[in-house]
Amino acid sequence: MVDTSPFFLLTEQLLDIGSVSKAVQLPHCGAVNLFVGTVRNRTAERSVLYLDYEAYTPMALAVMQDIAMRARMKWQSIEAIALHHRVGRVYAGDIAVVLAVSSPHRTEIFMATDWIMSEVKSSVPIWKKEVYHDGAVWVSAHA
Amino acid sequence: MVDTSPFFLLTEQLLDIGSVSKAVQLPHCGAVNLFVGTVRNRTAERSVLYLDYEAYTPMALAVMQDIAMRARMKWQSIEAIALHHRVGRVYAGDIAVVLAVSSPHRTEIFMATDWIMSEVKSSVPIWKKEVYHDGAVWVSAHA
Amino acid sequence: MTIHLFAVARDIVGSSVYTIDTKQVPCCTVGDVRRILCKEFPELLTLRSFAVAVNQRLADDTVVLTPHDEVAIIPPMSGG
Amino acid sequence: MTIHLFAVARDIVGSSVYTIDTKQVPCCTVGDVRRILCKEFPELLTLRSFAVAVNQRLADDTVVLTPHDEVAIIPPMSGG
Repeated sequence: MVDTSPFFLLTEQLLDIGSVSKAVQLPHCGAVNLFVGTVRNRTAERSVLYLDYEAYTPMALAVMQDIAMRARMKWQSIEAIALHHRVGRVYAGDIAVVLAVSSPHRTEIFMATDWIMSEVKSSVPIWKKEVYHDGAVWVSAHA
Repeated sequence: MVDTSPFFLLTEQLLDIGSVSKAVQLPHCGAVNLFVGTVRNRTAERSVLYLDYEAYTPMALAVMQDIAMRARMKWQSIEAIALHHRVGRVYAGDIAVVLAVSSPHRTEIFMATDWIMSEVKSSVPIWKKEVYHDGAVWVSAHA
Repeated sequence: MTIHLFAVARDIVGSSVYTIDTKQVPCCTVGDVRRILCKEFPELLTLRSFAVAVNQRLADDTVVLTPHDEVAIIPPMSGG
Repeated sequence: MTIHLFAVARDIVGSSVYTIDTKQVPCCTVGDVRRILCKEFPELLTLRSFAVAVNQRLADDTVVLTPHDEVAIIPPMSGG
């Protein structure tokens, strides 16, 4: 189930937008859409020092692949999908996630990106702890 | 009307996704969406050698700014918009256009990117000529 | 009056500028410019669209031109 | 039976693995795992959600476990 392809990656290293983009680029695909999620310096009026990301790695990679497969079934024009996500400590301003989607034309690419990001947030077993000057919380853990 | 800001650019040089992305990145914006348009190697079953892009430069830059302004009026959550477009000769596989949109959250960012790209295609005075092995045509010029 | 031409329109006219001698030809609106050019270069009528920009904004046929206006022919756009 | 714990669930339990002694405690379904853990660590009940994954897929309370299954507690996810 675990894939070490260039398409799905969990890494402690800095993410590189260009290499995620290159992973999905194909000669007949004129459209690539990239969503880049960065760590904001504030959440709900508290200053964020950094985030600690943790993943259930094999399941996270399996779910990422499953989401990509379902996206390609929903939108037949989508060719390739790559998703790179940071784990470990990520500082404000750093990139936490890059999603790349390619297609011959741009028609369905924005809807597909939107849907994939929603699925990633709701069903990939990754967790983030926001660390402030005076404490820390696991995001969305409690009601 | 003409702006030499990092936000709107017409250039004969190769486009760099990272620098367009950086132009819109802000500490309180957790979401950046990038649309990357590349030159496909085929159009309607003909092999494309390269494209020649031509722009009515001052009007093109003015219209690009106008589109960005209208996008920010339509979607209040959108913070910054950058649009870089190639002119001159662009080869198959090369990037012709990069659009970057930033926002604190991702909610409206995909719809905004979609709308901006449609406006760019329909109302920025830029023209492309597709050059094949055995001829050339101005794209969409004739019915 | 100088008319700027781009892309397929420039190819049809054979030059990136076309000058209307306003002493010889009555010319004062965008519609006049359009008619003069299409009469001289009927191939322009084969284009999918043919807009006129005045001072870098698309202008309606009724717009009255002055000698200081920047006038350009905008054939079907195809950026992106 | 070994239960893997992540994030806030690991913090509550105080360890990234929790072992259920299946000789002492009757345990055979996902629901049983959930009940045993919540009884031992009532703070788990304060979580917004509390799912169980078996062999890296979310599993319903009725799923019957075997000793070779990989079982993990999935607290509310917050990737992206």
